[in-house]
Amino acid sequence: QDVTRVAAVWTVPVEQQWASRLHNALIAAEERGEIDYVYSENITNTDYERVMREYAEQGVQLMVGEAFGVEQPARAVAADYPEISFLMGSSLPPVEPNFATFDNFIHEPSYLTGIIAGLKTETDKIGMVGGYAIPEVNRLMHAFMAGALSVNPDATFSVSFINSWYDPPKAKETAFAMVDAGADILYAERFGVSDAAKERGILAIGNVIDTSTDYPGTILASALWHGEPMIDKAIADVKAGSFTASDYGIYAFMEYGGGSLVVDESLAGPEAVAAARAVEATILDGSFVVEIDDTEPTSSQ
Amino acid sequence: MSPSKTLLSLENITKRFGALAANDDISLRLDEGEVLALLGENGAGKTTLMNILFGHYVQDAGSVRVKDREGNLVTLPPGSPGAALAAGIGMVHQHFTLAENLSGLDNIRLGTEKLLSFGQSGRAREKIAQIIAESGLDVDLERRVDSLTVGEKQRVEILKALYRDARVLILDEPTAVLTPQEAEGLFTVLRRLAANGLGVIFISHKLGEVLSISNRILVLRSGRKAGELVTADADRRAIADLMVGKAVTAIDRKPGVPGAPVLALEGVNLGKSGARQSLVDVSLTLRAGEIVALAGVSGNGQSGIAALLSGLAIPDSGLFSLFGQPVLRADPRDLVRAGLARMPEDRQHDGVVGTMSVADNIAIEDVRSPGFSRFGLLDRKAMQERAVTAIERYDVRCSGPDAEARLLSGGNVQKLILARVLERTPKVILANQPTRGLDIGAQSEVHRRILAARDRGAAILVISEDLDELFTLADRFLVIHAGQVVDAGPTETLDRATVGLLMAGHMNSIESRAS
Amino acid sequence: MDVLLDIFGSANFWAAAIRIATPLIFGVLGALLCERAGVLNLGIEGIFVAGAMAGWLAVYLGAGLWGGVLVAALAGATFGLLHAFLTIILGLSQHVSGIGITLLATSISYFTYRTSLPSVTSPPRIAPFQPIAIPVLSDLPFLGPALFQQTALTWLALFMVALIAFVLYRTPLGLAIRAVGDNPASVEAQGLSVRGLRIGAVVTGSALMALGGAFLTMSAFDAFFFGMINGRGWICIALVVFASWQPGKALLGALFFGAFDAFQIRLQAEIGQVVPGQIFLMLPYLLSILALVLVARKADYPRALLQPWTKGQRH
Amino acid sequence: MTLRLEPRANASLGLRLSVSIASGLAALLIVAIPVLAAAGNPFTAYILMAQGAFGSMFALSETLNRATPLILTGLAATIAFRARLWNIGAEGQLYMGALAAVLVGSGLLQLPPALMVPAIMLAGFVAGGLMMIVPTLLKQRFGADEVVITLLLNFVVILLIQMLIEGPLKDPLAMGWPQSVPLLAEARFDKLIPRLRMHWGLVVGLVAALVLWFMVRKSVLGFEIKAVGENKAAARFAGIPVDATMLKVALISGGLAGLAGVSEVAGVKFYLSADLSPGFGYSGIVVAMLAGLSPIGSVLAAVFIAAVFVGADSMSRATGISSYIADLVVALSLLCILVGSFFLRFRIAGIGRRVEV
Ligand SMILES: Nc1ncnc2c1ncn2[C@@H]1O[C@H](COP(=O)(O)OP(=O)(O)OP(=O)(O)O)[C@@H](O)[C@H]1O
Ligand SMILES: Nc1ncnc2c1ncn2[C@@H]1O[C@H](COP(=O)(O)OP(=O)(O)OP(=O)(O)O)[C@@H](O)[C@H]1O
Ligand SMILES: [Mg+2]
Ligand SMILES: [Mg+2]
Repeated sequence: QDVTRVAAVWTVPVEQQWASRLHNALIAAEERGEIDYVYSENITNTDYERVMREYAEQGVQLMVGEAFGVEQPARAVAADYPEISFLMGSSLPPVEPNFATFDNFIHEPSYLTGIIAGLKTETDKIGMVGGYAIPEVNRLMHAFMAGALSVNPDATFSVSFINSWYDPPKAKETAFAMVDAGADILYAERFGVSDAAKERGILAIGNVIDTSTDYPGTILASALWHGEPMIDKAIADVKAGSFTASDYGIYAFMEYGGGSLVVDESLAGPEAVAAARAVEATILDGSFVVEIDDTEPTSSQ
Repeated sequence: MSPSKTLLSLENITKRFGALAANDDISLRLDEGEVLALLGENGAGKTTLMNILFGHYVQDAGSVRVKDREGNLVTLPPGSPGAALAAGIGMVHQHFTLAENLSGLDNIRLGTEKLLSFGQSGRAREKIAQIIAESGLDVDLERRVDSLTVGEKQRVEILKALYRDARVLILDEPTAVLTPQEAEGLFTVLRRLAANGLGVIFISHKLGEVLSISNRILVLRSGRKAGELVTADADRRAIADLMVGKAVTAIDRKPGVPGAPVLALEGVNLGKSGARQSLVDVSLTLRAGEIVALAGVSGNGQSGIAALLSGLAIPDSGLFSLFGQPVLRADPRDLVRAGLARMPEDRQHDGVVGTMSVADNIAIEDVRSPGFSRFGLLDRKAMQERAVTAIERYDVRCSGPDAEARLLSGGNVQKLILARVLERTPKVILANQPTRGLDIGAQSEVHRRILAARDRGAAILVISEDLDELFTLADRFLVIHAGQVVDAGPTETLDRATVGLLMAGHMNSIESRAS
Repeated sequence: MDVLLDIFGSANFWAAAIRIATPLIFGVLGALLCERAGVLNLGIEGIFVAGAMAGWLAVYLGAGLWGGVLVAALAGATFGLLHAFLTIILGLSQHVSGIGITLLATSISYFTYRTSLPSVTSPPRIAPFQPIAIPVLSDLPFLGPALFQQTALTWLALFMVALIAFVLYRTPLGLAIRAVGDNPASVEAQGLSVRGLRIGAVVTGSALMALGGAFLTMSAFDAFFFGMINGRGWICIALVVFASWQPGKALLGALFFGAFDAFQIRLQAEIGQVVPGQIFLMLPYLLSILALVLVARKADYPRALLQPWTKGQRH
Repeated sequence: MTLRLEPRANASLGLRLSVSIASGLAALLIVAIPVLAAAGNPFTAYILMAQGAFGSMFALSETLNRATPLILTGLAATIAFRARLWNIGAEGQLYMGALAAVLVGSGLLQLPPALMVPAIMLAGFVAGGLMMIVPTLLKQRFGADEVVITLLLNFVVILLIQMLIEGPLKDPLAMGWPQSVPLLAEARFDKLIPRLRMHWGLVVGLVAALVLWFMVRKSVLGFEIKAVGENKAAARFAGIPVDATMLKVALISGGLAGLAGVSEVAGVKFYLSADLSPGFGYSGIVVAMLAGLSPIGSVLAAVFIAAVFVGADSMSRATGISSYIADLVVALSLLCILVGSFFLRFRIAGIGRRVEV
């Protein structure tokens, strides 16, 4: 049996940056003919367990999703269906035999984008706009700030959360406010921020997905997350019968190609790029480890 | 059709509401320059007929024909006030049809100009000023309607009709809220307009007005045409008999024997609230075994007195005492327990919960009492039994104790309320408009029960706009005007003219009469 | 204090306030028109979604920006017509119909978006309205720079305020609309159609609400997102009461709201989070409630609001 | 022959049931349009919907599990609307109930389960009730419109919850996720059947429906509520304390919505988060209207709405139709039922045929 049957359960619409990375990887695998892919999007946490069980009853082999709001029920479902492999976004450890976990650990490229931003800022003010202060977001913001401070100790940050995942007009307004307060680089965790940067003719740092073609001349650098290494590994493991309850989060690390830095050299200039690439090398060879800090980031005082 | 003097003709109009035939095969004709009076008891179908003529209601059968500008009688499309207006029909409604958030001027202009235009308030203002000058119906056009008195609102209603240059004017009880003097002013205008060819249909319960203004009288009874008279040949007695369908017998009343005071207001003031007129320094006393009338043009503070005696308000200052005890808080239940019975002015609005059963509505004032409930649970059986006796003893016509109150006719709702309050043998009774809208049989039944209660020793205050009723019942008269109450003295010492003057605010008429 | 001066003294702040206020201006005008005629339209939140989606989709499919505005207005008018049918023709509960319209408009919009664009993985974009400078106005000192940043839709919103105020207070039509919301019998007795006026007001009002949504996807942003209306419609329902059903005050209320939001965003950006951010987000709601409580007694409610009218029935 | 509408005296139970069923069928019929638009086969879709809602023990349990909070919020709307108190704030009251349950049941009290469960239920009831009493008082004292205020309070409450679960109530063991500390084991509702999500909250809902039915039919309070709701002026004239009765209604209505929150947090989720309810409070209004404000009917209506949602959602997965169709089906059902209610109030009569009585 060649084609693995995979189901994904998303709590967000598949356009959402985070889900889209895995969704795209799964679609690519389907197009390669490796899997048969079905999904449900925008599933509330209240309904999450039911949807998992419905897919489980349909006999899928691999289930991908997000257990963040439903850690216990998701594990309960996995326990009830030991023959199915579960690969779930989670803040908690994996559970034997079939509940593997992951998260988007792209703090490494985020650190590198921080270096570039720290070198490029002229006002030493960087604005950061996020959705909600959850660990997933917090750790990337902290890594970014650490990277910037490593090259520019004078850099200051203002951090705002808009309390919504999908309110681009509001994210844009928040970003405008930061520009008005002097920021010349924006960290774009949400849709809407880069739009503000583009309109005001300043630079933005991308996150998770590469939007540089949508905002030419605006996206200075981006920390990308690639779902493919993890998804492809998981599919291969399922096919090989070697899927284990491990932490697949490591496949987001740069070492596995799950995270990468893209930078617009024409905007960043050779020195900044060189500085970032130098640190990138030390990350890749393991001589430098970017710290993971999940606490809520706050503006510099 | 050859050119005639006929302006308007209604042909075989029939209108049903459910099982009730409000208009049954009615025809009428109106000539140029004629004032036709439409008479009939409450519920006889007068307003319904006019509403059909004007297009508010759609008749089940029959047609309305109006003379057009060429002099031909043309049929109006049913249900179109617009068409009626265009044909030159103007109507002054029994119940105000004014937008209270607009000025008098805007209410008059409403619908007279093209919707999608800039409007012509200047020209309208001029024209109305002219009508006011000619008619004497004076009112401040720029004031918002909600700040006008009822009399002023009535004048705006009339101006609305005159403004449109109507050739047929329908006036549905236009004088109900006017003082006799204001009414006389209106009649002057009508006479002049009629002389210029205007046709008028005039509805009123006041026979005197009808006799003085009309040329012809049409009487309706229970939806049918009961007869037609030429005013010059008619007298009060004949009209009344035609209205009721049988000879009207007067009720005979023996004077009461007043006992000790049971209820008193002393120097009471009560502020304005909503449409309620404020009370100014009101003092009055009710004694056991007497019926006291409270006469007045509606809207002069009757509702304030009723609110106090119903337990819905307490005086802002002054004293309200019942059996010598001061009443300190507004609570209907306290008053009911103390032996006060209250009949609301608007029985449909305040008297019954339409969607609850007859049994529920009879028990509603006492549900918390041991008679009808225990441990917070209803004693349905007791409620049912009480309803069965009440229906029988007060002749409430309904399908049974479980019938919804909204399905009862006005008279039967009134009987239901009588049953509710009188079965407790109360010591004080507030009878507010006790027979409004009742047929003559029901009326005398209510009067009989009120007199019986007095003879039993109850103190009774009757509030009514019907002077005949007050003269029939009362031992003593109070008159209210602009929130002030004067004691007019025992019924035997009074006549209608004196009471009318007092109602119009000529407070010194008692002194002048005394001197 | 310096911070406050900085914020209030900057034209960008006022530009932001006007931008944030624009969808609310459309929404509150729409709600005002419906309520002036006596109909509460709780479908507003859903109609915002429908306007945002339909307008955007039309532009995405090539209708052009003004074509999109028209489509959005038509979508709003359609849901308005449904609400009018249920509440004015059938006389059903305005509350329930409104909530039903919100559910329906929202789910239809989401379903249509997903069904017409099944395989998008990042929201497609359109070229939105661009700021336009109105010759004289934009040259005004201080105010000019704030207005200079606004797009045609904001100008349309401001024009609508003037237009609706003019129609309501200066034309026979406005007279009739104000009357029908106070006492339908007054309108019927003067030969006008109660239902016609109400249906017209609800349909037009709903079209305006939809423009509020369209502003979000065609001017404030350039793509449609699920959930992006984020309660803006509900705010308008409160703003109408706050504005005592007057267009001028509605504009002020929306601007006040926009200014408050712009202010709290800036305060967060400039001095960081001194108190939990939610406090700031709560404030507009709490202030609205406070305003409602304060104006309630004096409020000039359209007296016929929520009351169905049936011809030939005793009222 | 012209047709006209005449008000109906009283709709019989049979008529009500047939109108409800006809409305439901009409909704299903209309649903064929979006199904066809998404290139699906409506008949397959109906079968899959039925299977998804009732086709297995699991499906049935899921339907009932989803119906549980809807029964309670439906009852909350039922009692309030009966008194013409327009409570649109059940969503916020639900969260307040859940918040109170978590405050009491996560360590504040140490009680055996037999006491702990009643304690959190009481706390949730009171918290939800207070949340409705405030707007009711504002309405009575200041004439402030309760529709708008209860609606706005929903947003205030959800922000308050967010603030608390990111602040003082935040679970330190939740890896930084904004969620509250969990309920103690003693405070949780047991499952009705092992491995299925159905829990004792369902029983709470059913009992609440029975109690409310009894109250409405048999108690003086029920009598007074009806009088106040149907004709405030007459009730006031008859001496029924209108304001006090309204406050009792507010307490019960808000309290029931609060219980829905308790039920979700103690029966399903075990901790408080800002996504506890996907709009159960708003759906309660739909449930109550669908049931014609009947308490027992609310149970049936809640199950119907839950089944429509769960069935349509499951159907979307089986057919590949976008899962947004589930909400669409619910919305269509509401509007069809609303139109159906018109036929309960009026009958259509042909004028020519009226018999003389
Ligand atoms: N819209 C309606 N629906 C049901 N019944 C109605 C309606 N309009 C009038 N009726 C009934 O029709 C009958 C005639 O009413 P109508 O108003 O014509 O009486 P009226 O002669 O004008 O009485 P009044 O002197 O009290 O004004 C009454 O029994 C009334 O209750
Ligand atoms: N809103 C209504 N709904 C249903 N039926 C009504 C309504 N209003 C009036 N009716 C019916 O119309 C009939 C006449 O009612 P109405 O109150 O006008 O009586 P009436 O002719 O004035 O009698 P009475 O002399 O007893 O007052 C009643 O039998 C009642 O059943
Ligand atoms: Mg009449
Ligand atoms: Mg009558």
